[in-house]
Amino acid sequence: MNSENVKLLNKERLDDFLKVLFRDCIVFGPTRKGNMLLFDRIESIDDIVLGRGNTMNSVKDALFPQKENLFNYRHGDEGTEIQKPSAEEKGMVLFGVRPCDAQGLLLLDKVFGGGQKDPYYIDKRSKVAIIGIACENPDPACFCLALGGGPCSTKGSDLLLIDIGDKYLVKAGTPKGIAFFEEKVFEDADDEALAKASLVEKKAEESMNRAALGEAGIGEALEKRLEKLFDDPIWGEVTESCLGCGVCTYLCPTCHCFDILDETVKSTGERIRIWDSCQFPLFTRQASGFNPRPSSKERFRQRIMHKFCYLPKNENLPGCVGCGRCVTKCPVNLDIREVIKKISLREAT
Amino acid sequence: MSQLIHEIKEAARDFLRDGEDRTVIGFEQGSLPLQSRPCFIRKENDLERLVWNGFCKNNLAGYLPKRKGKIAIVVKGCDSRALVELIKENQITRDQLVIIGVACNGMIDRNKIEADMDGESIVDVEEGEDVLTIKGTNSSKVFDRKEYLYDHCKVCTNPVPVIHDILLGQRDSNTPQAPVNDTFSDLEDFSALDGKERWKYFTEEMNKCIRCYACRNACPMCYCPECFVDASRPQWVGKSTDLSDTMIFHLMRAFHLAGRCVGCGACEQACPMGVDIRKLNRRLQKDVMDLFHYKAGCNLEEKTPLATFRTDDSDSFMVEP
Amino acid sequence: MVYAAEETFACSIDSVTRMADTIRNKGLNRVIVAACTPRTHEPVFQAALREASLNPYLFEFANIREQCSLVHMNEKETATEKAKDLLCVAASRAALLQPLYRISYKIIRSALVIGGGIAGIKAALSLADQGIEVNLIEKNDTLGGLARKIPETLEGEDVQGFVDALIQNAAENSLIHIETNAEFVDFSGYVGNFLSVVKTGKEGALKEIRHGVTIVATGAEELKPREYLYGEDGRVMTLLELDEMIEKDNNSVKNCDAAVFIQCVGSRNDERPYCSRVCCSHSVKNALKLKELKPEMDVYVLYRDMRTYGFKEDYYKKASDQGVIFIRYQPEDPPDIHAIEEKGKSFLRLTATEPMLGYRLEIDADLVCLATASTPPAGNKPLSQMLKVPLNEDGFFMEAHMKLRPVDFATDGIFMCGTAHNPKFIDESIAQAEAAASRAMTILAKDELTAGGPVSQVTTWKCSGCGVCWTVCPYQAISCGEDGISKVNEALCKGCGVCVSSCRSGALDLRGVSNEQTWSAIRALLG
Amino acid sequence: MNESGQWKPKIIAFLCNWCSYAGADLAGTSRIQYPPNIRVVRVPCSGRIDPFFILASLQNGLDGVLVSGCHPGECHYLSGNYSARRKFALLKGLLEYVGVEEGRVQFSWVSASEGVRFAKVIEEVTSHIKTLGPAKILVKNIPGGSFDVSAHP
Repeated sequence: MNSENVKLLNKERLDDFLKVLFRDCIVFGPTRKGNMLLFDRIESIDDIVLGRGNTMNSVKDALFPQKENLFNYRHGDEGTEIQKPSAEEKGMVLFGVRPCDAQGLLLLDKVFGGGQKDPYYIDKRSKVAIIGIACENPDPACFCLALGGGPCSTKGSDLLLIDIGDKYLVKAGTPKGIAFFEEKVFEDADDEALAKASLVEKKAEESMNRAALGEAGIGEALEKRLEKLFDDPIWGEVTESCLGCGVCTYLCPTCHCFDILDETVKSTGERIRIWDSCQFPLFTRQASGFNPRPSSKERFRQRIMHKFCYLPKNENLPGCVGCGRCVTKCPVNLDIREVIKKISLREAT
Repeated sequence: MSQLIHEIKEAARDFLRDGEDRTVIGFEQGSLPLQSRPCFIRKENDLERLVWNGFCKNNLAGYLPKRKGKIAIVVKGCDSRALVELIKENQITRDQLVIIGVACNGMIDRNKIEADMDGESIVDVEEGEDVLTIKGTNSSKVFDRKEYLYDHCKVCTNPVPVIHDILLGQRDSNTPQAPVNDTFSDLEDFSALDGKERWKYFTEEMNKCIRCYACRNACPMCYCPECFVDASRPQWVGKSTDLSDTMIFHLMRAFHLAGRCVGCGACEQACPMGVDIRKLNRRLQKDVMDLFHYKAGCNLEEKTPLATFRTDDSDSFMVEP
Repeated sequence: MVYAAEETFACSIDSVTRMADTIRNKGLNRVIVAACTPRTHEPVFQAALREASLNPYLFEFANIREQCSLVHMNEKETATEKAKDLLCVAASRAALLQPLYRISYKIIRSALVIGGGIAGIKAALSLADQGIEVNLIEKNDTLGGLARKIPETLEGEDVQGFVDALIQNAAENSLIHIETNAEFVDFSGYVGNFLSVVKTGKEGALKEIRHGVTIVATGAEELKPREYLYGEDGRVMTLLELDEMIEKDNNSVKNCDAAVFIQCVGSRNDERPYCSRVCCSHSVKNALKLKELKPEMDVYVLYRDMRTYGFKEDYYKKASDQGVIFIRYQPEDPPDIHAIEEKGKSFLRLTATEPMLGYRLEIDADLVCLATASTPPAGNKPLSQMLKVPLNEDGFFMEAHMKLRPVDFATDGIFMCGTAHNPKFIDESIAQAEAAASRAMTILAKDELTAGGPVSQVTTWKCSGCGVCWTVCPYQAISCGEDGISKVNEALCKGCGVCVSSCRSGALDLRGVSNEQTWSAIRALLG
Repeated sequence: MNESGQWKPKIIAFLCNWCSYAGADLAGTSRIQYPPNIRVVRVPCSGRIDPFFILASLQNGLDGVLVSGCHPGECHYLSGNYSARRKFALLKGLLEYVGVEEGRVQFSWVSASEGVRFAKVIEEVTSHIKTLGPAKILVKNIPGGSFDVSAHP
């Protein structure tokens, strides 16, 4: 392992490092709101909460907020005036990001920064640094391994902190990450530390629950199978208990559908972008009143198809990172892992 | 417990054997500890999936509106009250239903338990009469069952189903068999606060809301073909997470449930953000009781209060110059 | 906004004509007038729209006189701000106005009268005299109702002769079709177009009757009491039974030495809180009859309050002049009655406390007459459910408004008269029958009625069939249609909009005062 | 606000056509003076008032809401006001419960013959809302609504 992209951070120096971040940047990270652990903007170091599992919401909220002002407008006698929101000058740090969430950003990058460039996302993305933290004890709902990630994966992170006791082993995943090593809070990593780190990784991976997914893999095979199963009765079977709410999509680190609307007061107003969900009937209802996805069956199928068939095809990344939020938070525990399992066991009819 | 599960399975079996086009709606073990979930059974050999435990929280009545065919449904006290209202509102007919009532000892609030696990994730649970033994990744803890019930279970006044074809489960002598009136003592402290403080509270709560509509979709009484919040021309409520819009969504939803809310807590269970939605419904339940002497879901004859009136209803809230 | 003009007297004929011309010439399709109140002047300006062959519902009124200039005389600036706002509201509503159309439909120029007592027959005759075909249905095998049991009125008019004449006229009138032994089994339709099904005759053949109006005249009955040995002792009878006795064998009456009337039997108590109105006069009438047959007979009336209305008071006086003794009793201390055998004599002993003196009185009588309550027939309840019209707490039919609509029901085209409404004297029943007939004529005089316009409408796919609108509608204008979805009967809907505000799923809306119009009216007041 | 920058409450009044609106007309023809802060919206019956009308009024920043109908037993539509009264009682309670100031939303019965009473009601409601100050609770603030005019001459 090449020493210039691996360092050590003594836990006593963590605050010094954070001070630096707070000095130069707007910091987002895991923090308590009531009895809830949220990933949100943080004003002071003391508000950061580590080692309490993953946050209720995903980190996408920081770069792709649920409600975003695109511009204000006014219809006057000389046509319409536009007022753009003033862009944030300061840099941004997302601290304490779980590897799964970090990996999720890679997909958002493709969606908002690929063929179609979204200025609002790109602007924030260009200013943001992702500092991840490894999962020492994953939740029973986690399945990141099945999606090419892992409790200590650096995918999508500029820096990744791995807790090895009194120190963090800090891996840099990108040049942006390496740049942080300029700060004198870091020390060089020794082999012992590296060994400890890989042990943490091993332990974490072993502790992961593989039962729910079983042998089912996520990849080309699933992609092909899904194409065949589009009209299969399985969709009706697996969605019978679905309530049709937006929990799964709104908490998902990769779901990125949105709606754009104007809110007007007399001749002035604002144009906003808000999250939308493929699970809502309005998502596809047409002006005529006709809805090509009239029920949960079609909507849920779209969600699965999009994640494991269309996105892999178009962006060659799945729309899932195995964070398990949709599994734990679904009001009826409709488990995406079990659905994938059922599909992979299903003989195409 | 196992005896009870057996009885539920037998009741369901008899029902399935009775004829064609029949569905049993009950609970099965979920994919995670502390989770049971709805299941739909049509074949006798699937009956083994049926479970009954302290995590059968969902209100299965929500699956009934406009459903065809014969249905056997497993209900707790609160679920049965929802059935009563749904039958009154023509969403399902009594003769479609075989109601397997289970006297309920309250359902356990997963979030409360998780909050007290110090971030340790839960791998297994053992449910006793009065205690729960929760195994975490590297330790195990014992919880007092009563302490960790859902708030709405703690104030439940009739855990025994009000209508049923079969009634199962132990009822410890002090659980009332028939509906009794609610004291709403849980509202006293909050109502005592002054308006500004109450507004502050609701502001904080509603700011958590992400407008995923899990509350609405989990609610057995929210069966409108189109919810007002999805309507256009006029679009009464904005769709963003703007505080005012969110507040009005919840206010209006609560109002639409006035005299209909059976207090099953499905909304709060479904909410991923832990918004205290019931605070609104509880108040309306109280007012409906105080003003119109009506408790939702208690009998099939009484008209729901906003579908009727009395000429001597109170005027006291009106301006008298 | 393509055209604005100022008029000094906007409602004057020439300016209205000018308005019509402008609408035509400029091809206007929405019109707003900012002036006085729509309550008086909307029709005037709507006429201008009609004149210009523009749908009259495309009109909006801003009331800046009664509700602005006249009430804020000394606040020019703020009053002007307000006037502007009121215009904004009008404009925002106008933009969303839709043309509304009233559909007209033929009415069936015939009536159904339910009940063949005096009120029913009288109403039938009155309608027939005006050329209306009438179906008169009676549940018993003869017409005449309760009046058949009343020989004459207090004033001494011959009731039987009168009823015979009525029945004969009805029977001879070619426009009146009488059905006796008839049972009312089904009812549907709306004003001008009802359909009733009646089971007729002994064999109970079903007969369909189509009619434009319905008159309820089901009458009342005399209560057969449980108290005072009634039914146990032959000497205890009701007023009507005494009438009959006096008519048929006055010898047994003449044999009596003492008779006692007890008032308010079964009335003005918890079970029947109402006063039966006629019984005081009836008792006085019979008391006088007894005195006439046998002046030396002791006649007593035990009463709570003597209510001999108006000039009937004269007969009360006459009775006391003739020695009829009126003794008051308190409801909490009613008279006792015992059948007594003494020294080979058998009589009824009544004991009562005279409240003013506090004395306990004993009266030995050979005849006791109970002035019992008039009660609604048991048939009222099922009938009211079939017709969907209300009964009051006492079980009599309830009018739409005691003062403003005394013989109407809330439901258009259904009227009532006689003792079906509450206990009355014959003359009152007759007056009410004539009233009901003339109210019915206000509909039957027309060839067609119009319906629709500003009424409720259902967006079927939004309706969940929860039924809240079926119950809140004051006119039963909304009912359960195919596959459980609500449907509005435009002929019955009055456009109050109660159903709209009660509909959670937004399936109902009110034409002319739509949700969207109100929403934009509110928005117009912004800023 | 008016030119002088001094706050004047704006109160929306939903009046039923047959009683309260007529009462308002009578107040007018009898030249009874009352505060000019109300903006009348005519509805057929107090029973037509959907709770949304009231919430929308508050959300759109109106300082007060008055709903007025026929006295009990005098409803032109027989029972419209009875059905309405139940809705109002619950809604008023709910709004005050979440923190909407008492008196921000008010209800009254005014008949066609009560011009004086109508004026009194308006007096009372207006003066009460003046003491409450401008509405804030439930008001929706749209940034575009406060479009920075100075920045864009």
